[in-house]
Order: sequence, then C-alpha cells, then structure tokens
Amino acid sequence: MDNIYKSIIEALIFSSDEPIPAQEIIRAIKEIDGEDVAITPKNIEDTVDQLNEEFANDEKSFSIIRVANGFAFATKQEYAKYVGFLSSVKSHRRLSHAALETLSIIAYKQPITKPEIEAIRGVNSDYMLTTLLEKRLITIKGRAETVGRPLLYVTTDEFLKYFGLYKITDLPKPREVEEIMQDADFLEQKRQIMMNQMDEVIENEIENNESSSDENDQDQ
Amino acid sequence: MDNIYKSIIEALIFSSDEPIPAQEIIRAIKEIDGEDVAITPKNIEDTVDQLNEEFANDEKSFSIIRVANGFAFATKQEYAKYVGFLSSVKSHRRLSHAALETLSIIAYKQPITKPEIEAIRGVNSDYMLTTLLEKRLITIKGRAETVGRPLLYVTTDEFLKYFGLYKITDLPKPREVEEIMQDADFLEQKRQIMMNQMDEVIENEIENNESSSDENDQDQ
Amino acid sequence: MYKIQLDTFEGPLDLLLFFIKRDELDIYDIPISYITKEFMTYFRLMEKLDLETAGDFILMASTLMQIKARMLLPKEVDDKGDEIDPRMDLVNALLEYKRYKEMSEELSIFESQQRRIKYRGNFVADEKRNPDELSTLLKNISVYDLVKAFKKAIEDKPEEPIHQVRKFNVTIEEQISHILDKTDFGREVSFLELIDGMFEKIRIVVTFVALLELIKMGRIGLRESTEFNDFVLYGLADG
Repeated sequence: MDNIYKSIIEALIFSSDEPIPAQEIIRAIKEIDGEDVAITPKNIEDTVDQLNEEFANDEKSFSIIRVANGFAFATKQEYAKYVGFLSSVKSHRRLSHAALETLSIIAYKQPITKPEIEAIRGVNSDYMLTTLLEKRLITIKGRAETVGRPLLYVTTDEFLKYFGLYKITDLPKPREVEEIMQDADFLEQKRQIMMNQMDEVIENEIENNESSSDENDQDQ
Repeated sequence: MDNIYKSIIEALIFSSDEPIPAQEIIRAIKEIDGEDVAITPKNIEDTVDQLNEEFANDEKSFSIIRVANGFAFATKQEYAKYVGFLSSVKSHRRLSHAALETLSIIAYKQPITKPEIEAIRGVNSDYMLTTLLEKRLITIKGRAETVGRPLLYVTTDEFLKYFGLYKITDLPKPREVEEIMQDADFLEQKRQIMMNQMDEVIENEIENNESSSDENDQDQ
Repeated sequence: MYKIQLDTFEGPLDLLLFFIKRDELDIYDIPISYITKEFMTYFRLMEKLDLETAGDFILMASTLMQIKARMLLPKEVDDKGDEIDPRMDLVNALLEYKRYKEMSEELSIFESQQRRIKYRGNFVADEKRNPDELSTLLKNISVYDLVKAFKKAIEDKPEEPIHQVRKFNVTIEEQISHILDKTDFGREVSFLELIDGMFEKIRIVVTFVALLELIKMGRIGLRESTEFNDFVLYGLADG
C-alpha cells in the first residue's frame, strides 16, 4: 500500500483536531476508496514511523506523536521556548502536587471511589475531585457495588493527552513497597533532580509572557 | 538568516492558534533571542516560500497558505475528500451540547413528555428527540394521562450501558451533584473567608503556646 | 526543631513521611511517642490552618495517640498467636501513600515534557464536514457531562430561576454554645470527647474554630491531659 496511502494518512493526521486512532484513519480511507481497500492498523503504524523518519531527515520542527489512543502532529521539544511564547498552553498553570497525587491514585486504581482515594491520601479530596472533573482529566463512570454505592471515578482521554501518554497502560507502574524500602534515601525528591534547568527557564519565560500578554482564553 | 530561523518560523506557524502575521513571528523571535536579531517581514515571506518549495518537493500533503493577513498550514486540495470525512471537534461539541441537555432532562425527569422537555429547554426539541430515539438512547413508553395524552419518553438499557450505570437510580443524586459541582472558585473563596477569620485567633494561640511552652524554637 | 511550612504538606501522611526521612527513622519501628510529639507540635504551630485539611490532622493526631496507648498495653495477638503491632496499619498506610506520591512525581515529569510541545494550532483552512450525529453525538461524553448538562438546563430554565445558596448546617455560634454547655460550671471535657460523634469534617473544624474563639474570649481554658488525649478544655467564669 505504501506510497499510495502515505500522503493520505499524513493528511488525515495533519488535519484532525484531536488525536486520531488508526481505526478512524482506516475508516476514512475505506469510506472514500471502498471497503475492499486492504489496509491494516499495522500499515498505519509503519507509515507513521516512515513519515517520522522523513521529518527527522528533513529537520522538520514537528513530527507525529502517539497520544491518547491516536496520532497527532506536534512540535518538537526543542522549539518549546518559541511556541511557548504564543501558545495558549502557557495559560494553563501546572497542576498542584495535590492534584498530581490524586490523579496518580485514580490513574492506577481506576475505577475508584472518593472514600478509597481519601483513605490513601489521608485527606479530604472534594476540592481536588471538583478541580480534576472541571479540567476533564477525570470523569464519573457508574457506581461501586459497595455499601452506599459511591460514585466511581476514572481518567479520560484528556488525561492521556495532558501527560502525553498513548494508552493508559503506558503509565509507569508504582513501585512495590519492598522496593521503596530498599532506598537509602527514603524520600528523595526525584522530581526536582530530574527537572532540568532548561525547564525552569522556559517556565519562567512562559510566566513572564503570561503576565505581559493579553490573556486569550479560547478553549477549543 | 536563512537556516537558523527556518525551523522556528515553521514551528510558530504550525502551532499558532490563529493565522499568524509576519510581525507576530518577528515579535516572538525577538522576544526570545533578543531585540537585535536582524529579521524582516520580507525574510519571513521568503522563508515561507522556501518551506513551501520543500513541501512540494517532498510531496507533502500540506503547505503554508496566506490567509486573513497571516500564515497558516493547510492540507492540500487533493486530500479534501479524505479530510472532509473528519468531523470538526467544534461543531461536534455544539451538537453534543443540545443532545446532552435533552438526554439529561429525560434521564432525571423520566417519564417525561415533549411539552415538559421543551418547557425546561425553552426550545423546540423535535430534532433532538428523533436523534436520540434513532440512537436508541431513549424510547417511548406509553402516554401521559394529561390533556392530549402526549407520548412519554424514558431512557433505555443502551443508555445505562453507555454511561456505565447498572440502573437508572445510579445516576448521581442532586445532593451529590451539588457536591461535585461546587465550583472551584466558590470553594476557594469559602476557604479564604474562613481562614481570614481564623488567622488572628490562631496567631494569638501560637503566641500563647510559644511563650508558655518549654520548646526551643530556633528558626533554621 | 526546624521551622517548616505546614501548608507545603499534602496532609498528615505527608508530614509523617517527612519526620521519618528527616530523623532517619525505621519505618517498621516508628518511635510512636516521639513522632506523636513532633506531630502535635507542628499541628499546633501550623502557621495557617487550612480548613480543608484541619479535620484530617485532628484525625491523625487521635490515631497516633490511640496507637501510643495500645503500645503500652499488653500485646494483642492474632488468630495464629502472633503479636499484633499496633503501628501496622499506619505503616501500611504510609507506604501505600508513598507509592502514589512517587508516581505523582513521575507524572509531573511527563507534564513538563508535554508542556514543551504544541499541537497543530489552527484548522481554518481544512474543510471538514458537519459531524455525523449518529456516530459522534456522544463521543467522550460521560455521566459527569450528563449531570452537568442537567444542572445547567434546570438553572437556565427561563421562568423560574433557582438561586441556590449553599450553607453550612453548622455555625460557629452554635458550636460556641455547645462547648459552653459542655464546660459549664468549670466542667472538663477533652477535645476528642467533644468531637465524638461528629461525622462531617466541617463540623469538627467549625467546632475547633469555636474553641479558639472561646479561648480568645477567656471563656475556657486548655491544659495538657494526663491521658493520652492531647488536651482538655475546662470552663472559666464569665469574664
């Protein structure tokens, strides 16, 4: 199928305004060219890899990433400071520690109830749940069969997109308790070590720009 | 300036939320790399032409077009039929909103008649009812005993399945809704008010504690 | 003692983990008296009492004191005759919490990386058809959206706008008179007795505020308890 569909696949991914799953690409092609077109998800995967190789060779500023169960075009990290200058990404604040903590519990334990979340965190989590629901990073899916039938919370596609994950199973697993115990330094601040300086420079720039530029709150 | 800024210009056009004017591109670059960067609108124009030439040579499915006083990426005409298959997130949301509103009213108020639904929504709901019926999310269950004996609408098993509910009473209760919906601002305000009230009290408390306790409080 | 910002801790578990690290304690052999004392000191010195979590700190304080009490009693044994360490539940909770705290740090790294990229920005030039209602109508829609839509539909209902004001079902005034009742004629009551049977955190918190208010007014006094409970309040003559 190679070259005939390469450009079409590229065009479909390029013009989709949300990550497009392989199945949807196939559906679009079959819709136009007929059901008998022989094209598989594997073909799509290979084509995307091939396209990305070309973008790399051509030193393009963007490539196709796998995110939220689909494919999407996105700029490369090297251009962060320039695109950060004009992007609306900058108007989103980073999530708080409390929000990240709550999210990681929901992500690994989903579907999960509020009492279960609170039992792990040791604090009331109403405010956190409201905030995460508002940001569409989590949602409600049914009720638990336990006493009181509390509501169940799960993560969304928006969650995957926010953290740049392709599938929920791509989340790194929480370490086992035994492993945690073997640490010489029990509570090392991994995040601070791993966040490189570049990040902070960009964050600063983004914040400076935020305060100086007129806020545009389009969410689309 | 050529190659140094080519990719940056490309990245800026690619990621801008609106068609981006040459002046804006220049502003972004100078903001990051300094005011003394020698770059003119003519340079931008030339770079865009050069990029487009490359896209043509590489048989890319997209190019940069001049639109609304700015630059924007667009997929090429020959892919229009495939791209046209995709639905835009924006119009999809608008439609969803009306459907969702109608569906939620039926879910919570069922069995309910069309006039009752329209009294709440304030708009004619024929189209939405037809669509939801077609989608099998709602169905007709008898007639009301009121004048004219209008049809009664209820949700279906498919509805329950779609939303991950076991039975209709599993829908979040109004009380729970209030809990979930308290908007973040309100909660934050509430916290602030209460905290201000307490600050003074607590400060006295701390002072008393400090003077009366035998703890040594070296600050470090 | 280090001066620390209490509001940088996500909650009591986080604070306990901090002590364990700072003092290089063995998590499987936590010196419970010591850590309770530390905890209570910080709790009292909270620079800002965050109302959402004050109740949780109180709860942890009482848990710690309960463990402390059980440590002094003859050892309990389980079905197999093995000794039950009263600290076991707390240790498990701490370890479980730590797992997710670590994960949140990983997520934070993903977040930083993701903030450095930007998706294609505008699609004005790409003509797309109107969505096919039947296939995309409720894409990515969940029961949360349903509830939200219902709430909005009801609120926007033109004829009879409903203005809902959320009220606490408990006021500081009410709790002040409640405390005064309990401490009338110089009677004594421990804080934990006072809040016994209060299930809503907000009620405990408001009671605590009322308590502070009364101390300020000189209507009640506080003293250390001989028991393991933290403090006892007693009534003072009207001043």
